[in-house]
Amino acid sequence: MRISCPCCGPRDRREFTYYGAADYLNRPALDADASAWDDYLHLRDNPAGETRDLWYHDPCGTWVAVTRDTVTHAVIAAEAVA
Amino acid sequence: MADLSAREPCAGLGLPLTLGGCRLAALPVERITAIQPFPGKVAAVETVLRAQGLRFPAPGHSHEAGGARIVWAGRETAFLFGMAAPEGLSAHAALSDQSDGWAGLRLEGPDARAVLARLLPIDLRAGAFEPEACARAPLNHMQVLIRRAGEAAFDLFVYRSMAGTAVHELTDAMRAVAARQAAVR
Amino acid sequence: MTHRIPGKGLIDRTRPLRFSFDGREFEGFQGDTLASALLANGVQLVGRSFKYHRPRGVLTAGSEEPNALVEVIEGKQKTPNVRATVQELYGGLTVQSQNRWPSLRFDVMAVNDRFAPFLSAGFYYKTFMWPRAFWEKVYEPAIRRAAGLGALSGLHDEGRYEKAFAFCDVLVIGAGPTGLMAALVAGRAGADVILADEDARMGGRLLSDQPEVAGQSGPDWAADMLAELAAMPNVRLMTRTTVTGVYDGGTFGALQRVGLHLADPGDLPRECFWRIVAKRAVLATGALERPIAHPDNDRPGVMLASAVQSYVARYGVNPGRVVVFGNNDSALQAARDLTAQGVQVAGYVDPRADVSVLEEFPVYPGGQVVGTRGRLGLREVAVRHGGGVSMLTAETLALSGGWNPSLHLTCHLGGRPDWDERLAAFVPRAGMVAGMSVAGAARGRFSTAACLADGAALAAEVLADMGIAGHDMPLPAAEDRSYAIAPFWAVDAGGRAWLDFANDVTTKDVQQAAQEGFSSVEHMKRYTTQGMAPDQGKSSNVAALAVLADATGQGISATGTTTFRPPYTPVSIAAMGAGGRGMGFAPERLLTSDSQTRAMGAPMIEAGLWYRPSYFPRAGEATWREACDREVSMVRTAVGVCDVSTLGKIDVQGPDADRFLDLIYTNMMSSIKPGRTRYGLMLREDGHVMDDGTCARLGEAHFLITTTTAAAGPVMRHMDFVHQAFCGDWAVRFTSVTEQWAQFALAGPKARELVNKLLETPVDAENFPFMACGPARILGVEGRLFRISFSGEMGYEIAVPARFGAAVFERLVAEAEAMGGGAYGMEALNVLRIEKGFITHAEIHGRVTAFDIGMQGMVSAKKDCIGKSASQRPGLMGPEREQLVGLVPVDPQAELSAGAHLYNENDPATRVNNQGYVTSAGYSPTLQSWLALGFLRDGRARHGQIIRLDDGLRGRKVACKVVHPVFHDPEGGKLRG
Amino acid sequence: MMRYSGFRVFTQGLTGNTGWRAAWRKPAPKPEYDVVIIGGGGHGLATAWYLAKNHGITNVAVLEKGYLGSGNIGRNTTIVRANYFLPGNSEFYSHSLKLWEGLERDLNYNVMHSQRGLINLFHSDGQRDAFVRRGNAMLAQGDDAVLLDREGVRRMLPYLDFGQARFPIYGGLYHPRGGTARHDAVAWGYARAADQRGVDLIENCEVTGIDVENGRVTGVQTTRGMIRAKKVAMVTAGRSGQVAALAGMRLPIESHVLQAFVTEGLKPVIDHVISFGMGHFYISQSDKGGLVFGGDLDFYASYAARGNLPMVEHVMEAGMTLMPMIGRAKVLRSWGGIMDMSPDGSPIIDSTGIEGLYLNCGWNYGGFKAVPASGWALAHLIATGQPHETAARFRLDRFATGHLLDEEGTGSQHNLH
Repeated sequence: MRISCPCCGPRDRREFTYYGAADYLNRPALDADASAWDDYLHLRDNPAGETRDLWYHDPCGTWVAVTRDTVTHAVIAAEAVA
Repeated sequence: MADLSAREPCAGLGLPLTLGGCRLAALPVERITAIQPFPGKVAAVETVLRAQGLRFPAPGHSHEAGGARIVWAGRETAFLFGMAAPEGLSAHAALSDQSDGWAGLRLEGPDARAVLARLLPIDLRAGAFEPEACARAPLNHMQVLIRRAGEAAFDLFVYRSMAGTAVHELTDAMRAVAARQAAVR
Repeated sequence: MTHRIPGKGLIDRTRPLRFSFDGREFEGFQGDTLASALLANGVQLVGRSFKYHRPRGVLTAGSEEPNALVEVIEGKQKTPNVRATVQELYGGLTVQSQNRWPSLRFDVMAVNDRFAPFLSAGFYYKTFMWPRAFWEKVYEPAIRRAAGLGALSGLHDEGRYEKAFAFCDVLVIGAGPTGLMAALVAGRAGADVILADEDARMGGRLLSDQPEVAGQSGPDWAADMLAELAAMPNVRLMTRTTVTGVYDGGTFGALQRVGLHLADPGDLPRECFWRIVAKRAVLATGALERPIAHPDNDRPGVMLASAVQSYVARYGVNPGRVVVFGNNDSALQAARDLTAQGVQVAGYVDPRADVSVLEEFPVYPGGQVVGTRGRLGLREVAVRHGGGVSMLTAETLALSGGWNPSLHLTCHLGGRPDWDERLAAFVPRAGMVAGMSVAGAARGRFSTAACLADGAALAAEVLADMGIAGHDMPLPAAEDRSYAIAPFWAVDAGGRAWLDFANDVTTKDVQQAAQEGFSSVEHMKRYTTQGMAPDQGKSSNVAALAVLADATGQGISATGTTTFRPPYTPVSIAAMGAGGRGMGFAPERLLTSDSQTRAMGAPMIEAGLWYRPSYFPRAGEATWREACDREVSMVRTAVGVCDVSTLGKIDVQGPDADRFLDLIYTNMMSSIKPGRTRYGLMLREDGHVMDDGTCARLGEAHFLITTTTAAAGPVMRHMDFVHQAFCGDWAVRFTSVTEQWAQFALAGPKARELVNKLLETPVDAENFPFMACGPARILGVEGRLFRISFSGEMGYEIAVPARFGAAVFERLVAEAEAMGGGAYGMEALNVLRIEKGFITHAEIHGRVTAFDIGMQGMVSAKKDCIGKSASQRPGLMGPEREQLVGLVPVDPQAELSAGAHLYNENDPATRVNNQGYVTSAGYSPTLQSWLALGFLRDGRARHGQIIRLDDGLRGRKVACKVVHPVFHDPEGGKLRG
Repeated sequence: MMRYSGFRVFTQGLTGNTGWRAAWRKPAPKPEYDVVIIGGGGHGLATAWYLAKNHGITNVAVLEKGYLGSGNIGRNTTIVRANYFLPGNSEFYSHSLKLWEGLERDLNYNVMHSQRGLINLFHSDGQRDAFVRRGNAMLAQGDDAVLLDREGVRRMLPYLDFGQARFPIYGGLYHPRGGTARHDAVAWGYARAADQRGVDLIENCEVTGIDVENGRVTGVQTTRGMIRAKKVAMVTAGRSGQVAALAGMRLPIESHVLQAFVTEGLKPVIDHVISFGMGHFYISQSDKGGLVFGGDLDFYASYAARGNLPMVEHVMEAGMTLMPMIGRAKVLRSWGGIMDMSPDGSPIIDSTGIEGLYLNCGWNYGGFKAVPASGWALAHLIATGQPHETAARFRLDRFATGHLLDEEGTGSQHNLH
């Protein structure tokens, strides 16, 4: 599997650390209710198909949001989180 | 108070070393400063650097001027080699001294690319990695900063503590590539 | 070499090579495979079958070989399950047969064949159940001994192996007529091309069938094309290279046999495992011929027709009299070609009634082979035809049940092929692998002309796709015969007819599986084991599912096929794991003090990737404990020196650095004054403790934080995430400076005296108090000084640029020793911190919260931080939680051990009674007692109670008093002094 | 009903093996069942068997979208063990191992459960302490554990690299009752046994909808028509999220691929199950002679039952550093299973907010050994409405409440395992 790092271009999967669904970008406020935090931390759509998830390119330190297909492993898009 | 003796990162590792069509040597220790511009400050950093004939490098690029080189070294980071950080830079960027954190190695010769292909998962073909191109990548299980320093010359920077392993793995790959070249001849 | 046709073949008859098989010496030639050399010496029996131990010979001339698996011997080392059809001959090659005892000709396990009726498909699921204890003791060992093929030597594999990466525009897989044309077209257009072929010599069937191409012989034409390709700088030819797997994103795994064909490979690796990244791939892997199931079709001497052609034309082997049994035009052509090469074809048998009889050999239209004879090698073939059954004398029976396109790689990403009725074979569907084009016989275009044309055409398509201008290339003329086939899978004539030679699966087994309801193709495979042997069913899958389809009444298309998975041919663990053996598994990180530490005799232990000293032995010390006790006492009474450079150091700068640190730490960092240091706790977002360390404010907008050794990488990644995901616009930058600074802890009542020996400007308790930090000139070098301690004694840490680390350590140790102190190692460090109740990852093991370790007060109420919300879940607080406590044995000399569990004094050691566990233990020379840290249910409320430490694994029970986790100097007077 | 025995194999052999009957019927679905189990894998089939055997509930259908046992029951590394240490896991896996020990007689099917012993190696003092803690928990649970020092390991496994290995072997935790079983046979054995009690096993029947009326489940829609049911259990690890979504539920699950490998057949060389402590690698040798081994997740959400090279290579490198004698064994086949990864690495067996709808999921990479106890506990929950005592902590709401079962201590968030 190859993912395009926004800094470094296409790189092998071995250069990345995975952190799961892009849900982790939407951090609730401290005072949000417990279910919002449960949603954020635990509950997932977990689609069989297109998903957006988070990858860290260890060599350069960029967090990347990757749009890809969980069935075909096709990588559709990759963009820096910030 | 007596001054302390300094130890080079590759001291005692048996360099330089030539095997087949490849030579591995330690690079001289130089001043290295990590420059990390603050948000929105790249232009200001550029202005300071321009006075030295340098630019802040785009990802994968490096520039050379006078005795100094500035090498892209990661997200929003460049390493300035061979000179002190210019006056005025610290207002726009985080600066940190990295001179002692890295072991620099030069691998050169006609087989250099074949040797690196044993260890790095990136495309180092001449067209894909032109002179002065640089990259952060794994060298087997280590992180490395690699820069193409010439037609068939590559500079590699690994964490100082791993210099021994890096030299060992490069040497192993050099030996195997040399054996293949010998078998072809 | 009695079975060689004079002058024939591509072997080099000027270079004879001696080799041995089962102790017998033979001679072959350079260019032979082991199989061709054995056949040329009249050796037909080369192995025994997996289950019934039936005698077996060479079936194929390629890597799909199911029978001819042997052990290659190299001194005491050996390689099992080597395909004789792939192993190239070299001088001194030593080989033995496998899976037989005592000898290949007489194998006592062949008795299994007599019991075959009781060993039918799945028999083992129905028996061996009684008595229960017999399974592990009697049945299973017997089954294991009988099963298996070759044997490993049991010795470490110390051979050289290698891995490598390659990148190209076009990867052409297979260098037969299709692949050669594709590579030529792409190469001439200037594309970066890799042409990989599993054979030692490129050319594919051009070398075996030897059709005329462009007026030249097949091998000559191939040689010319290869010469042209070899001269192109943009083309890389990889012989002996099998593309074994297709992975995502245009990545291919390929195994190159580098030194396996050489008597002395020297520094060459045995094998190299390539990771090839290609923009586009052309699959030109040709097709594999398949046998026909008929009674006793597994006898040595029974071969694929194409294999017979290979052995004759490429290797000059004389197969003796040959009967050809086929159901397709390629079989008939094989009989004609063999005849033309001077081989005596004793009969051509074809179940098709309308097959041509006007041939130079006897033809049996509508005929079938119904049996064979010959104990260890073929003697006679029984042919049933219109006139009855004839016995034909023959040494070789050539089978051709048709051709299966080699489409395995197209299925590696989950694609399913289509059944082609006309070819009676599966063919690839378009788009099974993105970026891969399938050409030639691999997609069912079988004539040489069609292959050449297809290779050129698809290469042109690929170039056009990539925007590379191609050149028109005239197609060389070649044979363009049609291919007709009448599906025919198994002869119905009683007796056992083999489908899967390698796993001994017969048509009856498949039929029985269907009868027992294992009628899905996956069930049939798993129940009969068809297709699960070393050849992965390359020669048997299609026929087996045809027999299954017949038994279930479903068509082949509806039955479907099992899944092809990587690798295409087996790959050694050593090749894919190259570099991992011994020290190569992970990098070694060495401290700047490493040389001196080792010179002092310190045993080194692994701490993550680092090596750290365990202890520094001195003369007269017999055990590590003596050294450790002395080092602890040294710190408590004088001064000790310890290299702590392995701790992660992250430089954090910027106007927003303080509020960023407030976000990642539980406690407030923005209120630290410049020149001061604060202990900090980080949580994961799930509310558990991630790491701890110190945060030093070096300037208004400049911090230096430390992490534990193990967490340095994860903490950096975490900080990058928090910054980029939640506050990317904040003006904060951080970078690791772990390697920049060599850092040493000086601890003990004489620490200040020691540090002042190195400082240009001495410090005292007032100008540099507890938790102070700042720049310092150390022996003439710009360094940093911190007043922190992990031992509970007065402590300083000094940091110098790493190049001076060795010198500073040497000086520190010398000075400390002069003061009655010295270096201390990890063992003493551990005891010191236990005495002081300081935690490490033994305590913050991932399941503990700030509440558990008594640091809930460090979670600032004034601000948010990562993990704060989740840490407030009800299950993470309250008296049922296990909380950090200290444990002191009632008998101070009673040994305590980490990993032990805690129970109320008189409770039996059962799960429901469990009260907690011990995380760290050590002997404190300071307190003259064993001490431990642990977690105890509601522990903070139970100080003073007696609890039983129970280490059942070690048979240890010790009564302990529960105490506050800080054993030594609880007021911290020494620390601050 | 045909009982299997050595005698039966003998008499069938004498008569040409023509008398074997189908291992299970292939019935058409009835319009209504007391219990419908979605998922004909190991857990679903075991649930059906224990519903019938323990609770006398036989008006049960198991609906399988493909062929029985087509999921992870047939694509794992076959390891059976009871070496957990967190209360909640400990008693569950202990119960499971006891069920394994009687499974052949229970099912009249030889699943080849082989208690050859499992050894977890450790490579540092810290790892040793963690394994000692685990071993003591195993003893406290009434299971078996033995602490081996380096020499003890060497005596049992002399072929490991005790020389210049990057991470030397300090010792091992030996679990004599740990071992392996023939994975497919487990599915087939449960299927045959359940079928003989009257359970309908319906293959090629995909559930496309879950019918809920007034907060109560009433049946399922399938590719073979509507089926009414009083109770429905979702036992579809690997596809849990998709099936639960049919009932409007969102689960704390991410699906990941885990690869495994088998080599060509070899004469006996590894007699135990061995697990490396400094990288992801565990290995045993099958009765057929193949070395069966695996490693860690590929580490990305996936529903493709296949993986990529980085983890393949890591596993092989770990094998080479631990036991370089296997270097010349050749990997024959690799495959991937889709793992239901829960945030804390432990499973879920629970009721849902919908009456009559039950959930069994989140088996992470440990579902195979759990099959008997999982089926037992879920059958108990369906039949009695109460969680079985060994599975009482496998609650769906534990992430929200913080009553976590994070055996590895890597975090109760996704992707930290």
